Amino acid sequence: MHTFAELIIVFIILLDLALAVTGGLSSCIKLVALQGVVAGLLPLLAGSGAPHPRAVVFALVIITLKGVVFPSLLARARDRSGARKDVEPLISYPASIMLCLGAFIASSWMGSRLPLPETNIAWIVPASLATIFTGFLLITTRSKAITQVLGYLVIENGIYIFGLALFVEQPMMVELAILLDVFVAVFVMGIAIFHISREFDHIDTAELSELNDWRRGEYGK
Amino acid sequence: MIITLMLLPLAAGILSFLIRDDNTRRTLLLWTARGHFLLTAVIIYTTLALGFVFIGEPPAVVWFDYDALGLLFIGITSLLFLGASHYAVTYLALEKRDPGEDADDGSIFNNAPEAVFTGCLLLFLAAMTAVTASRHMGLLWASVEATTLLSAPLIYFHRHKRSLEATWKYLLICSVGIALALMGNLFLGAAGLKTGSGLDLGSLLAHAAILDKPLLKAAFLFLFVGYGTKMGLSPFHTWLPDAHSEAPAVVSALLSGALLNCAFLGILRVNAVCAAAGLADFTGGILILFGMFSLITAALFILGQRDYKRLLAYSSIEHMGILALGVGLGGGAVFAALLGALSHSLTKAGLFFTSGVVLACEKTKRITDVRGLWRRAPRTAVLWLGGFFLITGMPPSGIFLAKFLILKEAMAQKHYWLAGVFLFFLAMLFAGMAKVFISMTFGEREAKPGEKPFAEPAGMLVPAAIFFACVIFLGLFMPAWLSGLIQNATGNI
Amino acid sequence: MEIIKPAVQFLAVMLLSPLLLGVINRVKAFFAGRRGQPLMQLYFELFKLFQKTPVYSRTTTWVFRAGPVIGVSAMVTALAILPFAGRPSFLAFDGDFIFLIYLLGLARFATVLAALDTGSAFEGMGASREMQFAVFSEPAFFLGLAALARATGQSSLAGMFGVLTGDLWRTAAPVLALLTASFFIVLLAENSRVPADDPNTHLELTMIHEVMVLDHSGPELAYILYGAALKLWFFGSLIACMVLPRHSGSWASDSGLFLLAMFVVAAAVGVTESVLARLRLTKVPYMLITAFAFSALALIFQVGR
Amino acid sequence: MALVLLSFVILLLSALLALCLNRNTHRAQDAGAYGAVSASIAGLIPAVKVLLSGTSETLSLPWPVPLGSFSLTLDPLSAFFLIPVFVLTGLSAVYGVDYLKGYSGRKPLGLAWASFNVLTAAMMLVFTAANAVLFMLGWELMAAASFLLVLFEHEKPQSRRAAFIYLAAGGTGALMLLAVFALLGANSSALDFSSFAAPTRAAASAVFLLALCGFGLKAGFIPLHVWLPEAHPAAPSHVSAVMSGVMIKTGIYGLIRILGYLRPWEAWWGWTLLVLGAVSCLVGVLFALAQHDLKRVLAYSSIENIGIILLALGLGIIGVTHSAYPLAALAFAGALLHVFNHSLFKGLLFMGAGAVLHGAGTAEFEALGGLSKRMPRTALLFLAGAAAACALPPFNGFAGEFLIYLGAFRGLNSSAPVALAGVLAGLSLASAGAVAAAAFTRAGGCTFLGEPRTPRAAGAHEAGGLMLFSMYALASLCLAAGLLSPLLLVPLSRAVGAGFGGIYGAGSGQEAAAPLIYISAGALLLLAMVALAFAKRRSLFPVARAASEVPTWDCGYAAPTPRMQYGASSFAQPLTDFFQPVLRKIGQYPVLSEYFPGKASFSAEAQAVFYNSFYTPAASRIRDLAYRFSWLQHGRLQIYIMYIVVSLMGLLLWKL
Repeated sequence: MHTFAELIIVFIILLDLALAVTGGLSSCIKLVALQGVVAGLLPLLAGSGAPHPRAVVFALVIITLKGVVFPSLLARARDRSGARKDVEPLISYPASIMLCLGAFIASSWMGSRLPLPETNIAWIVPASLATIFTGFLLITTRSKAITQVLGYLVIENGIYIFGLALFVEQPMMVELAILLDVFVAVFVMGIAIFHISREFDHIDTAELSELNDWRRGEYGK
Repeated sequence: MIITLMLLPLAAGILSFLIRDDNTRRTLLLWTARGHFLLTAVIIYTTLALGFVFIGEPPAVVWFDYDALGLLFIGITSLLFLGASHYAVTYLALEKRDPGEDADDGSIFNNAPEAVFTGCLLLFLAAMTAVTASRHMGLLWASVEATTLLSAPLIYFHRHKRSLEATWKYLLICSVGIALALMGNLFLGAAGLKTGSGLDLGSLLAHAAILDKPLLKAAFLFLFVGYGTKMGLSPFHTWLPDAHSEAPAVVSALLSGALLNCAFLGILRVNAVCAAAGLADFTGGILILFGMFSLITAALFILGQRDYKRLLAYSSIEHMGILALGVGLGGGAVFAALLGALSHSLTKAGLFFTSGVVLACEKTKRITDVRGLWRRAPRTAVLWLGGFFLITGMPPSGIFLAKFLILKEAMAQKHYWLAGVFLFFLAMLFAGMAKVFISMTFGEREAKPGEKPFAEPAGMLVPAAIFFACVIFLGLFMPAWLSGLIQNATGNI
Repeated sequence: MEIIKPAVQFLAVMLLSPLLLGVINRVKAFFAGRRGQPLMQLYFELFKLFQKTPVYSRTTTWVFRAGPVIGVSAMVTALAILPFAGRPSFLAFDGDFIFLIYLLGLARFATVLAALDTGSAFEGMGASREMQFAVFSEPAFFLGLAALARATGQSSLAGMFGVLTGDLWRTAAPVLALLTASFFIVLLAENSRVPADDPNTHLELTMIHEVMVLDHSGPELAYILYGAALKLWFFGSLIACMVLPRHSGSWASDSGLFLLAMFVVAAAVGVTESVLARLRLTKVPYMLITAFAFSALALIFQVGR
Repeated sequence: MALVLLSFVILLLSALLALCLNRNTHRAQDAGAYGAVSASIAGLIPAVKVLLSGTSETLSLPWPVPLGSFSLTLDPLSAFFLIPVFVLTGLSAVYGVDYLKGYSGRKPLGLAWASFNVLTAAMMLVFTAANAVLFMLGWELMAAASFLLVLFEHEKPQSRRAAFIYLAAGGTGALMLLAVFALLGANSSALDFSSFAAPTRAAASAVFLLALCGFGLKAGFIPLHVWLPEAHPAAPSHVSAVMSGVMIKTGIYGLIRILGYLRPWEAWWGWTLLVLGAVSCLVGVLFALAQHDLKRVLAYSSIENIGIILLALGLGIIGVTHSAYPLAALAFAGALLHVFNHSLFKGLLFMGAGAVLHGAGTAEFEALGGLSKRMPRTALLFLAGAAAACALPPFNGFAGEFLIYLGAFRGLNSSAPVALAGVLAGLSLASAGAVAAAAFTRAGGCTFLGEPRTPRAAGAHEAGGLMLFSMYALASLCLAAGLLSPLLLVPLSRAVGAGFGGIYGAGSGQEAAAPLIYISAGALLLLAMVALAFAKRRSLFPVARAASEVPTWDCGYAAPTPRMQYGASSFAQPLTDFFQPVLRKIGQYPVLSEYFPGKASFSAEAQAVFYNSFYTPAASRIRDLAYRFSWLQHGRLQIYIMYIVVSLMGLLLWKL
């Protein structure tokens, strides 16, 4: 069974790389959704033996949310905002790849420093960290507001992998609360994007830098 | 009882979305705040009277309960909200009368519906109550995230570009931070996996000794960065000036006075676990480092500041740095940090309230455009100046005592260089703020064409005055029960 | 303590001090090959002035009238403290010379204010210069006294001059010589003699002390002239005590010698005035700084010994 | 002690009352003034009692504040500093009633009186507090109250500037004091003075330097004086009198107190104090000579006098470290005596300046002149004060300096370093005295003497009765303290004993007694002589006619106009030119080229050298740095989040 799990891990990492190089906005959304679904499958395969029924329910909720609800929300936001079709990266794709790989290396090092007790899946920690950093990459190197939400979702996926692999026996309550928060977060962000697209003619966040304290050219004299 | 404390604002919040009439909604807001305060007072009183049950020994898994630390912070929050609600009522009435021509570029905008504002305000209170009450790191996390989401609409009350930008930054930066905090929680759980204590605070503290150290360290780092973002420690503070300057004064007051403390509480919780696990030096070093860094950042940015609300925001960053410094130093400085948290919340809230009146009077947030406040709005000017003296740690005030205690602790621990840097940047901050407040308060300004004399709204000034009075009183006479409470609270860190 | 001798000494000073100016003038006249005014000239002038009716400027106030009075009384007080022939007068105490210096300061203060009270350009000018020179002469004088105190190990004038004996001259000749020189320069400056100032020029622009008293007349002017004479005696006697270390037991012979020395000093002043030309105004501070240097040098030698 | 508390309470209540009566000017004035006066009287009694009996009183009440305890101590040292406080504040209050009348309606006089009384109360607290928190409370209250008073005429930009400089200096100093107390009380639970432990050598030196800077920023010796010449002229004159007369002495007091906990002393501390004092008294008085505003002259003269006090302290410490006891005792006694005397005559002088402002509407030398015809009493009193400030007998300024001189000369005969210190001290005293005489003759002359230079000056009127009363009182105190200085010796030795150690107290007593008695004898003789000469100036040889009045004999000018008289700039020019390297004054000198020169003008303006050429550049350097850093908050969200990622990465890589 674990081989499946580990295959999924590898798949997730590959998805990270794909996100780092994908140019199309819609394909980005699809990739994130796919990653969420795959991550949602993980707990079913993580536990030894037949999956716990509660875990099954939980996984279903996750998959529906991440695979269906969020993408549709984002897609709507994108269509409303009439954004151009590509993500407009601030750095070149090769550079993104390089950064992504660097993130993998760093996270595998950290993973080696942080041995997880009693988990039987290798690469959990590195994969989740790598995914988190990929999310950061999306946020920091893409200029659109939507891509930043996508990055946030990727970070969530990374955390999620880690969490689900660990707490199959945690009280449901907490996960649900967490999940609810994530959901509301994405929802609110969607609204925000909607407002942004209405206020500003497009959602390039370069517009969103009016508030600053930079006293440009007032020094060095 | 605690549950009621949380449910009361929750219910009121949901209700206020449904109420059509403004006045009834405002009354609801007022009475909810009063009720909440009353309940808090009762809880504090009873707990103090009965003594603290849950210090140290682990109870059965409880999700919501108050130890001394939580009590202190809920006390601050509730008191602050009481003042804020009274302020907000007058403020909303004022806003209704002249819907905003924008302070800076004069463009016309319209406010968010008042129902949304009031509702979010109340839900925000509920979330913060949950933060202070929760004994489970997961719940703590969830409620902190909730505060973020619920305060975002508040910041976007004035619907114009800049407030939207501020909201967006606040939302995204804080969410990212909170995501990291979640990761930290997971590490914490992983660290406690073999103890089976999950994320329950009590049992974590109980089994702290056998937690897995590297994972605990990682957990602390993630949680520190995550909640530190929310708390506004530099360099994670970037959202703070924008949000504080664009939000309505009452919201800025709540953010600065209550929300930052809630995030601080999160750090304190995990710090307690680490300390119990014998990692006090590790956490202390990090807290001191970022505390000083925040202080320095605040000093540098206050010197070049053009907007007085942003100035206040940076001063909040400074004080958060001081709190972190105090907790990092440990010993007597922890008491100082908590005292400082209390005094700072009251003072800063009062200052933000006053800043709202200044904005209403002068219709600008640019420091250079405000002159001779003394003439146009004497009471406001008095409060403005008094707030400056208090926030910069002029005795008598709790802030002064806090700074003094922290300095003494640093000297006692022979951190001479630390003390030196601390003093240098405090002096820099003092000078920078003094220049601003003097130039704003005193002097003369020729009246703008068609400017009518400004009637100072008492409802917006009285809360500030009362808060300042409380802070001064703290500096002159600290009631035994309060010092006892803070003393007990230091036991929870 | 006996009161007779100090009284006699004091009386002698009061009576004889105007004579010094006479001596100076006669010496100058001798060098210039003139007959010169009589020795007692100043006495005659004082007598005459006391009988004259004062004339006051409308600008002036009580300050103008008070100036000469305070000036002369400060000088008289100073001379009541100053030792005579190295013997104490009425008052002799530790640090008495500090009191004396400040009495001179008081006299200067009063005179300058009186000058400014007239609102005249010239007297203001004189007042300014007087103050300027004082700033340089006082430190020099003070430093000299400090060196003397270090040399003699005493801190009152009477004490200093009491132990200032011949063998001290033998051991510390350079120090004492330097001090004498320095005191002499200070004397010239303080008493507005050539080369610092010319008492009997009549071009107001060049005058310092004289120009300050242009508007004074009658008894006030008499007070001023008398005060100037007393001041000359003051500095003269310091120098006389310096160069006259011998102390035979008898009071009479000492006093006689001392008076003789006083007139020698006056003659020396006369000679200096006749052989030297008046310095440019801007050069006077440098002269005083020279005096300062002498005193400092003396002090350094003394500490070095 | 009860009386001290009583006067404390009176002050606070009257302040509150004055604030409440802000609307009604007269009531507010009465409330403030009566409160201040009665409080002064109530406070004087215990202070005098302590000084005469020599037994110190203490009071300790429970005060639930962390580190704090409400413990007051009134020992001879405190009492010696308190007496000028009470005398000067009481008289200033009386003076202020008349002085502030003109502002009624235009200014919130209630607030002014409230801050005045709070200032007094705060000074009392500073001088009696025996606990660090209490002390700092008093210290900062003092700063805040005087800050408000400096802003009394806040519509003037220069007074706002002054207030800012003052506030910044005060805040910085206060922080340093916090460090001082934190170091001294690092191991004590409550920061009572009694619990302070003498730190190790290095720490002691650190404490000394911090205390020197912290208290120095209040005492205002060079180079920490920048706020002083700005703030004193800005405040109302009776307040400037209090600030300059007693408030800046709190710095000296604090320094003495702290030195008490740092035994054994190091020689280099003494040298530091000595050099700083010498520089302050010389440079300060030179600046005083170059100023063009009466109150600025007085402010700089305060710097000079603080320098003299500091110099005496340094001399004393050097004496102690070289165990030259008579020197030390005399120097300490001189320092304290000068503290007392300076408060009297500087108060008088500032009140005189206030009377000039009040009567002529300006204190600019070039706009004044001839006031002694229009306000003769003020002129008399001011000139008396000026004589005292130049340390001329028979006034009180002389006694204190005399003791310092005497100490210096005692030092001459001991080891070389002590002798050097003595010479240095005496020399700077002498030079400063000479320049001070120039500065004050210039000030007095240009203000009161000669012809009025402007119609304003011509239309000046004499000060009101209450103002004159206060000035008369201070002037007579100056004279009395000069003539009866031996009587001050008992309290003085008590204070010295309390501040520096018993042997010095006793030593100063016996060392100074005889000379001081002679001094007063000399002073009396002088007065007798003056009286005699005055009486005899007519009747020595009776003259026929009465004196006649004519225009000034201006070497032939029939009617000299006011514009012909010597101006302030010209009076000071020879000296200020000589010291131009220090003064850096900006001036235009006329260049006469052709044979018949046309209009020529000369003006010289002293600038605040230290402020302009050190503090301002430093401040702008720091501001520039801050602006450079302001790039960090440039508004790009991506990079904000990058900060978070990078620091997280860094922490993980570093700490794991």
